[in-house]
Amino acid sequence: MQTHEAKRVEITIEAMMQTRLTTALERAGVTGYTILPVFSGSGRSGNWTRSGQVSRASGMVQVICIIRPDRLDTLLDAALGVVESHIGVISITDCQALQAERF
Amino acid sequence: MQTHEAKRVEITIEAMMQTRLTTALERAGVTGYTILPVFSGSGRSGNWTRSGQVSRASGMVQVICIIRPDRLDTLLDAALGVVESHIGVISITDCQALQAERF
Amino acid sequence: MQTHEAKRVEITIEAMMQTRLTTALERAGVTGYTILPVFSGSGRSGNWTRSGQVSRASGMVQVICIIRPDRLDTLLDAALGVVESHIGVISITDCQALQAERF
Amino acid sequence: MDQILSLAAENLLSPIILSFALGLFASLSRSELSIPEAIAKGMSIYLLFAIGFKGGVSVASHGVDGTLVLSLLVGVILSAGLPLIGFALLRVMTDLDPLNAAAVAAHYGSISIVTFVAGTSVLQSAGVDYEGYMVAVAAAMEAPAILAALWLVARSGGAGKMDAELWREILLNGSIVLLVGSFAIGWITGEKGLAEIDAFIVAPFKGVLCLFLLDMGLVAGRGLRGGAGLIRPGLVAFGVLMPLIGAAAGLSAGVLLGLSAGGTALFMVLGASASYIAVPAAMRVALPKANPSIYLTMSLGVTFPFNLTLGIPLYVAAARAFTGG
Amino acid sequence: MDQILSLAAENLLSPIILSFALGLFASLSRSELSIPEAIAKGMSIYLLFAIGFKGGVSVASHGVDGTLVLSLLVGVILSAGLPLIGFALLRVMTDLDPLNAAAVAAHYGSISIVTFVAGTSVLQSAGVDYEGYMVAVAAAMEAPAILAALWLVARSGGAGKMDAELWREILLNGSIVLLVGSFAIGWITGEKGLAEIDAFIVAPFKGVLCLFLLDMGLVAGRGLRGGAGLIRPGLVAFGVLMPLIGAAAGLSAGVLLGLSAGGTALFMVLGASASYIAVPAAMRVALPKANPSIYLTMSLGVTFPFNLTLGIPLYVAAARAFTGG
Amino acid sequence: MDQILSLAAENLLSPIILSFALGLFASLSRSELSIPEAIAKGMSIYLLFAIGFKGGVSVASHGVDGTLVLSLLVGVILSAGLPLIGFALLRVMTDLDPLNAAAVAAHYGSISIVTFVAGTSVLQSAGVDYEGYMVAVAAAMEAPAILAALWLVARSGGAGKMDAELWREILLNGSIVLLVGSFAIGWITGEKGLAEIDAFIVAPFKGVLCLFLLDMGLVAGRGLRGGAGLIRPGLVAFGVLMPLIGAAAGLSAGVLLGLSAGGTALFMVLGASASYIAVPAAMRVALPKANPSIYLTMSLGVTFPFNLTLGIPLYVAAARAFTGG
Ligand SMILES: Nc1ncnc2c1ncn2[C@@H]1O[C@H](COP(=O)(O)O)[C@@H](O)[C@H]1O
Ligand SMILES: Nc1ncnc2c1ncn2[C@@H]1O[C@H](COP(=O)(O)O)[C@@H](O)[C@H]1O
Ligand SMILES: Nc1ncnc2c1ncn2[C@@H]1O[C@H](COP(=O)(O)O)[C@@H](O)[C@H]1O
Ligand code: NA
Ligand code: NA
Ligand code: NA
Repeated sequence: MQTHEAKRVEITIEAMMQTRLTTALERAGVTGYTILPVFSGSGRSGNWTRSGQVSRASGMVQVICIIRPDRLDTLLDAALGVVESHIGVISITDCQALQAERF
Repeated sequence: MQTHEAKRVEITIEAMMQTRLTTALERAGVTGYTILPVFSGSGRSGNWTRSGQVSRASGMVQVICIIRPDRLDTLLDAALGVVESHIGVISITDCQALQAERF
Repeated sequence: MQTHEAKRVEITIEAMMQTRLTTALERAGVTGYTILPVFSGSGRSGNWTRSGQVSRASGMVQVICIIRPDRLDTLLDAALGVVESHIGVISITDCQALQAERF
Repeated sequence: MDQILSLAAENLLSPIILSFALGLFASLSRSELSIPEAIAKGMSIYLLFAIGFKGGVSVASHGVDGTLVLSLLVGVILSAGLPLIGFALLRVMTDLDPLNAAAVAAHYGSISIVTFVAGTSVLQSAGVDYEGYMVAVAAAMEAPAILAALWLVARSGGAGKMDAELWREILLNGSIVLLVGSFAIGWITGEKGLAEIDAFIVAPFKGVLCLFLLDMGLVAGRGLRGGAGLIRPGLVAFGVLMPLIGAAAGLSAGVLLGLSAGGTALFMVLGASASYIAVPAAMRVALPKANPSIYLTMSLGVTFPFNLTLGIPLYVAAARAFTGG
Repeated sequence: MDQILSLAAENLLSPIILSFALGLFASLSRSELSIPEAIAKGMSIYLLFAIGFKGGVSVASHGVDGTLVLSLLVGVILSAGLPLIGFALLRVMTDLDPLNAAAVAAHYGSISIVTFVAGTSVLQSAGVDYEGYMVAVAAAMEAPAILAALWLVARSGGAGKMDAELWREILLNGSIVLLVGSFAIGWITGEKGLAEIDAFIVAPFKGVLCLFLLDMGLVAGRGLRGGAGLIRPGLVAFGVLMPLIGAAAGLSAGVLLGLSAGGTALFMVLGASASYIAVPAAMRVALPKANPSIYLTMSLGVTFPFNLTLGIPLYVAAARAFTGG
Repeated sequence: MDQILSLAAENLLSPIILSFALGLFASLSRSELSIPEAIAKGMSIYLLFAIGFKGGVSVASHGVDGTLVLSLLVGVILSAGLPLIGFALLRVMTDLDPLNAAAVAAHYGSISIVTFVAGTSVLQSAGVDYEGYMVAVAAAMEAPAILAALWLVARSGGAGKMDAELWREILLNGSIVLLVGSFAIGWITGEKGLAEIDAFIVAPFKGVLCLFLLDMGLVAGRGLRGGAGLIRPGLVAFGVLMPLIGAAAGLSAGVLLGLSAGGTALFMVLGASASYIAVPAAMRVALPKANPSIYLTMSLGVTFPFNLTLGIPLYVAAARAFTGG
């Protein structure tokens, strides 16, 4: 099976910042991402859960990008610009991707 | 802590194709998988979000399989058979798993 | 871009055990985690889906922790104590994290 | 003519249409107003259950004769036949390739249940009765169009993926099962059953419909923002012309079958409306290479608003004129 | 006898039962019809709030005497006692090991609130009154069965995991808190409070119950598809016999306590019904090695439909016969 | 005085308040009772749509004059002005730094729509009329407070992040669009529109409000459990004093504008209430370094319960006394 080196970037960020992040990613040339709902979490700023919430003030989403290794730095720069002053976590994993033409 | 080499396969696929994919995986001998809801995404075919949607036509799910490395190719063959003509992304990560008897 | 070696631990565990797991993690000094909803799954104990469910008896959640490599064993000990007699899957991936001060 | 205009004006200023307009405005102006997926699905389940149940009760009260069976049959023929006309028109009026033309055409043979519901609500406001079994006709018209489209693709040298699994998915799709099932329950339990639950399915119905149309406006607006670039003038023209053709076919059907003014109007609505739930989902499986932005924008962004605002009053007026109802 | 049969027939053809049947049919035929988890939970919150509130209002109107306290006590005894009978029967009638037998038995000591709600709805249709505090009895019967089952396991040499956390979860589980809480609110605010919100909690109640039972049919059918292989004839026999035993115990309780025909019928329903929300969840924590497919299929796939269709009319008829109500 | 006390007592024992108390109890005792996010959002959409629509219909019936425009203007001034007072008080009464003080102050200039709704429901029970356009005033008061807070931060040498995107988010936030939109729909369609959907938006309104307040109790209790440590006596005092100041400002506004007793009471409620949806969300974007636990606990855990239980009856009594209504 033909696979390709890639990076899996997982950005957990406040729901309020989602559009700002994806706009920044698109500007940085990221061609695709997937957004997972997050149910609850805990960190230095305390616990939160979406259960029963109406306001978007507390709550996060997880943005996942599979990208070519050479585009990593551009993506991280764009992401950090948005995330830096906000709470959130960014992790990067080496992975293999199928169908290189898709990303 | 005793850990075991394993592969984490993450298949992001159209919600409509979920049953076809899991059926194919089960036929290929995959013993377990976990399906995450996906809230929204963007790719070459545009943006989508599940917000307010009734139809299953647009929307994806994420199927995650932790498997033994030697079963990877069988799994990928099965998955590709379903995904190939459809939009979606497959990534494979090396990981360590606990409790080898469970997968 | 300055990145730091880290571990991404992904624990898929029964929804009923979520609080017990997070309490154990917090006792073990884990400073942050993120919990994703899981929609459905399949394993040795059969299929399940949250669709239409009222009871929490069947259904899982996914707890994700990004931690420093040297804290891995403490975390796994704590997690295993809770997961062992229950159904569930634990996987560990090497990753890079930004903003080391955050975890 | 006056009557049409006043009906159209009244329709345009009803809470239902204005709620749709509000949703459209909110998403076109990129407000973050949104309705959770679960709530949208819950409302659609409610509407299907209520409209099916009430149809069944109406059949229980008025009895049925052979017209029911004939109507179902004619509905199936319409659903399978309209895509052929639609396909031919699309090939002439637009530059869609056969695959995308077939996919779009399938939507116009099939039906939109919320357009149907909006139609019943206009009839009710106007005090016009209709045959309760029209909801069964609606259910019968969901699927045949899909098969017609796959046949069109095969004929053009392409190949849709039609397997046993897809057959089952199409015939037992959620809205068909719920609509036919609640129709059966209404039929079995009749007026007595209705009396038990009418405070739930009758009185609040229009209010729920308003919120559902608010959601549809939001979704349609989002689709328009994304798909507007694809929708050339030829497609827009098709999106207005094709419902008129479907309505004409429905009118002929209603008149031939000897239906009431209301029943005929609903046949027109079914002919005119374009699917946005069942068919798009089936197309993703059977014709994955067809572009969903095109068919979804056509169905939800062009034809649905047209039918909702101008189409329905026109169809009701025409049905009354031709049946003398 | 005639009365029982006609009540049973009427019950079988009510929108409520038919909605359950529709859900069952849809999932057994693998239709993709589904109700979102959030909507299912929302409906269950609505039903608990409404039934609790109405019970409280009824107590406020009719006053209470010592029977309330005695009824609660008897409920607790029934809940703790029935699992012992169930366990013994299961060990004789089936080849379940002690662990699984105890887990299944726990479900039959505890109660199913939706079966209770269906019972009240049958009583209401039949014009039979009942003591409002029966909802408090229902709440009191949720938990004791769990402790009985853990005791059975310990006695058989196994060990359930019972910690302080689990105690709190069981005693403060969502449905108990909501049921008892809304009961208290109803009691405090009385008829005046009810007048403010009856358009929400009284009139649409049966309709919501229909959709909820549709969902339960879907979930039960899915469970049956997955767990059917595990449910041998002995288990099915138990699933029908045990509710009759529970109902007999409830009948004795009602007669001894001098309850009305309706109250006695509801005591029978509580005795006969098997938990499918609180107990399965507690079992996953306390007895993780017990097989959930067995107890969930028994409770939701066998006993719930039995009670819903045949059991309730039978219990109502028996309660009337024995209390002369 | 007697009148105030009896109104307060009646208010405290209404299903609405008791539902909130139940939610608070459940989460403080760590019951796992929870309401799904989608259901909470669905209820809030329902409440906004209903209150907006009814306001619009009332304007359609009673007509408007210049007071509407003046009221909007005064509302904007109140919303922008109250944060300045709040900020000064916080700097004196508490040890919050300028950033957090500005963030908290913003919440008190803006409004809480559910407090407003609870206010209308108390007025309705007391048979007091109010100007329908007060919902438009509520919408107008949502945003200005945010700008005032950002100005306060800038003045203190800090810098909020205010970009075009945030402007759009604030002005077109979901609740403003829904409230103003349904107000417009109600105005356009008038009594006739209301007649079509009143079984949905009028009759069940209070019942939905009960469940929504149950949810708010759950969320507030959770917040209190997490944020209690941060809320020192000074902050609690502010959380009770500031609504009284806001109410006094609202009272002056109502009297100056010559509003009815009901309208004046609602102006007081708006002045007194603190935002917990729109402003917290905007603060996360504009002032990410401000601590959300502080402002959320203040708004939802201190001021909301105060207004709900004691504040509203007090404001209604004061408004009646001062307007002679
Ligand atoms: N180490 C971590 N691993 C996974 N998720 C985390 C971690 N730290 C923080 N998070 C997530 O990020 C949110 C904000 O984190 P914090 O800024 O530390 O409060 C938390 O509520 C979690 O959802
Ligand atoms: N590079 C990527 N990383 C993560 N998700 C992706 C990526 N590309 C596509 N996707 C997901 O797959 C869906 C379909 O992709 P596409 O076929 O490119 O439109 C998108 O809407 C995303 O949810
Ligand atoms: N190999 C696997 N990969 C991913 N998820 C799994 C795997 N095995 C089990 N799971 C998840 O864990 C749940 C319980 O597994 P089991 O105990 O094998 O029934 C399943 O329903 C899945 O959600
Ligand atoms: Na059509
Ligand atoms: Na029982
Ligand atoms: Na205010």
